[in-house]
Amino acid sequence: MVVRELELDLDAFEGPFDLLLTLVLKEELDLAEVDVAGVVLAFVERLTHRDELDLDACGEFLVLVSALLELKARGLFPDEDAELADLEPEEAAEELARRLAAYRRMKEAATWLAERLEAERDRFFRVGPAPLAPRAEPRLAPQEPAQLAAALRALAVEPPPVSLRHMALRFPPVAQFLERFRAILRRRRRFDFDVEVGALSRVEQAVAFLALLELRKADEITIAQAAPFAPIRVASGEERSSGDERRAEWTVHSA
Amino acid sequence: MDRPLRLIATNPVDRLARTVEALLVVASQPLDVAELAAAADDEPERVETALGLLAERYREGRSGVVLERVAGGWAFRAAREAADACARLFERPVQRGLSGAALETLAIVAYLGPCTRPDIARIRGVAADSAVAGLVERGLIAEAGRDDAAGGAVRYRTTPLFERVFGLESLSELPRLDDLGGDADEIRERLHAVAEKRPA
Amino acid sequence: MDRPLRLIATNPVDRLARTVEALLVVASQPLDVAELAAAADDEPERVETALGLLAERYREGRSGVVLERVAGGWAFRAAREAADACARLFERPVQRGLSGAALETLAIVAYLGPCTRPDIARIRGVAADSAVAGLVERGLIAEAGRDDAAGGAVRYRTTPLFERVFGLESLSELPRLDDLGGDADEIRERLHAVAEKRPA
Repeated sequence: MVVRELELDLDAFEGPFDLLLTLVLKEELDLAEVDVAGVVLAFVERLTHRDELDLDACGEFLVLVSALLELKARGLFPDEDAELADLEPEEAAEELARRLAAYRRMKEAATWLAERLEAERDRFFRVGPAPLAPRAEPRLAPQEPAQLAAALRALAVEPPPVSLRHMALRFPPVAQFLERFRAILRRRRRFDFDVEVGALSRVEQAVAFLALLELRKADEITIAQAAPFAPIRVASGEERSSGDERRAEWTVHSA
Repeated sequence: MDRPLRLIATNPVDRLARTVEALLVVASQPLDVAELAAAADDEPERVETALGLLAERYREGRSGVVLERVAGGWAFRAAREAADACARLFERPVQRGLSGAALETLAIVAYLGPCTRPDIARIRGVAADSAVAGLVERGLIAEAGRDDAAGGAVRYRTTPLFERVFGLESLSELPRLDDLGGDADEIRERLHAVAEKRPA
Repeated sequence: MDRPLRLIATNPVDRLARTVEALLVVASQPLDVAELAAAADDEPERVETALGLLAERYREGRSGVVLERVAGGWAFRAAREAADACARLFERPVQRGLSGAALETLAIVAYLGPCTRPDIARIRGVAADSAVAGLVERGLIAEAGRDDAAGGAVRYRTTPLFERVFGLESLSELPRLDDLGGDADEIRERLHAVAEKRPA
């Protein structure tokens, strides 16, 4: 099953998943308009039509859809100063609700403008000057040359650096965990995922899990879990070294 | 009236009204009472009276030219009944068809006041460059200095043309944001519901 | 008449006259009978009749808006009695300063020598079209040939009026910017480097 060929039929978009991603990355499609849950549903539906669980497809899908969600979330919750991660769950829910409501209001405002525009369809006026109006001579009072120097100096002022602190905090690089798991597997043949990441933050755990899927995808490891929520056991798989390029690619996507 | 009666009908306000009419027909944008009074070299109160007379004469249904109060001033426009004819005159009408992205961007600039492309992008979740460029080209928004004076991003504000196209007397006619989509409670409830289902 | 008779008095030529009035008030150039007839979707002869009615209503001495027949067709103009007021309207605004966008654009053209709109946009980080158009209209910058590279975009230089307004004998009298670079090329490089770091 090829995830990128997954056919989607959403309000904002109809076509293969691959095209959706392309349009989103080229900013020709507003991700805010995309129902990501709809994408997930479409994928799950496709999965149920198959007898076997396609782990490769699941891994790829998880990576893509989480990148999509991250992009969308970052767009919807832009206030970089407020660190949701530092908030208690109740506070975080409050903050989320506040921001969602703010965004929704702006969408409502756009709807109001659209309706207004429609209602004013039959209102015509002249934009330029009247055909026989005298020509306006734009006149300017004497100016100081120092203003020009100041304007150019202002353009040469370095902008303050964009803070990436929150991104580092929220999204440690996947590569970090790839290296870490590979190092563990060089020392011993298997390890228990929950034990290895137990002390980490929730976000780090999530990224570690993505790294795990990535290693599985490259056939570097095998993963076993006795039952849902049971410990995840990781063992080194057949030695292959095809993962390097892809790892780099997705680190870029996730950053 | 504090002026002597005249038998010959050259009512001074009538004359002022004709001057105001003339100013309105040559102007390329709405003129406010102060501008009209300065150009007509007359009292603002009398200009208001003249505008009252003209608004009655140039009113919808009575005249093909309509005097309207818009964008902080007064301007002539075409009567609505002539909309089809006007549409035929302009093959590409100026104020038609704004994309969803353009409308959202316009809403943000109109409500938040001068703001930068990064501001807009943060709220909308996508880069605003093409939407902003399109709105600038249509004259609906314009540059309004830079953020933090030096080195910051360029800020944009809506223009009087925006108010004209949307038929607003001023930005204060926009509906209050609080009255729009104010369903924070509903959203909060849904979030709480989701949070409760999540395994700890 | 191919229209059904109506008992209520809506004289069709009156209605057509209102449409013609509306067309004339939105047009930014004179309209001839054929254009008016096409837009009004009516007979040229009837449009002529309507124009006759309107010419009577909008005539010198009776109205501040006067309908005039000119070479290219028909257009509204201001009444002659309002000439002084119109002159005041158009002369009054002696602008005290330039907008931030205009100053930045002017500074770039003045210090870096002839440059194209893409050059200016690259340094400012925003499209320069409206700023450049405004400065050209004011006569502060003018076209100066085309760029050899870059698809032959039009280049702009400052004008003698610019030097007069800024009280300069020549461009060499501009305040020095040694802190930014030794010559125009160095300054340009510095500005490009900064522009790339600015938030989009």
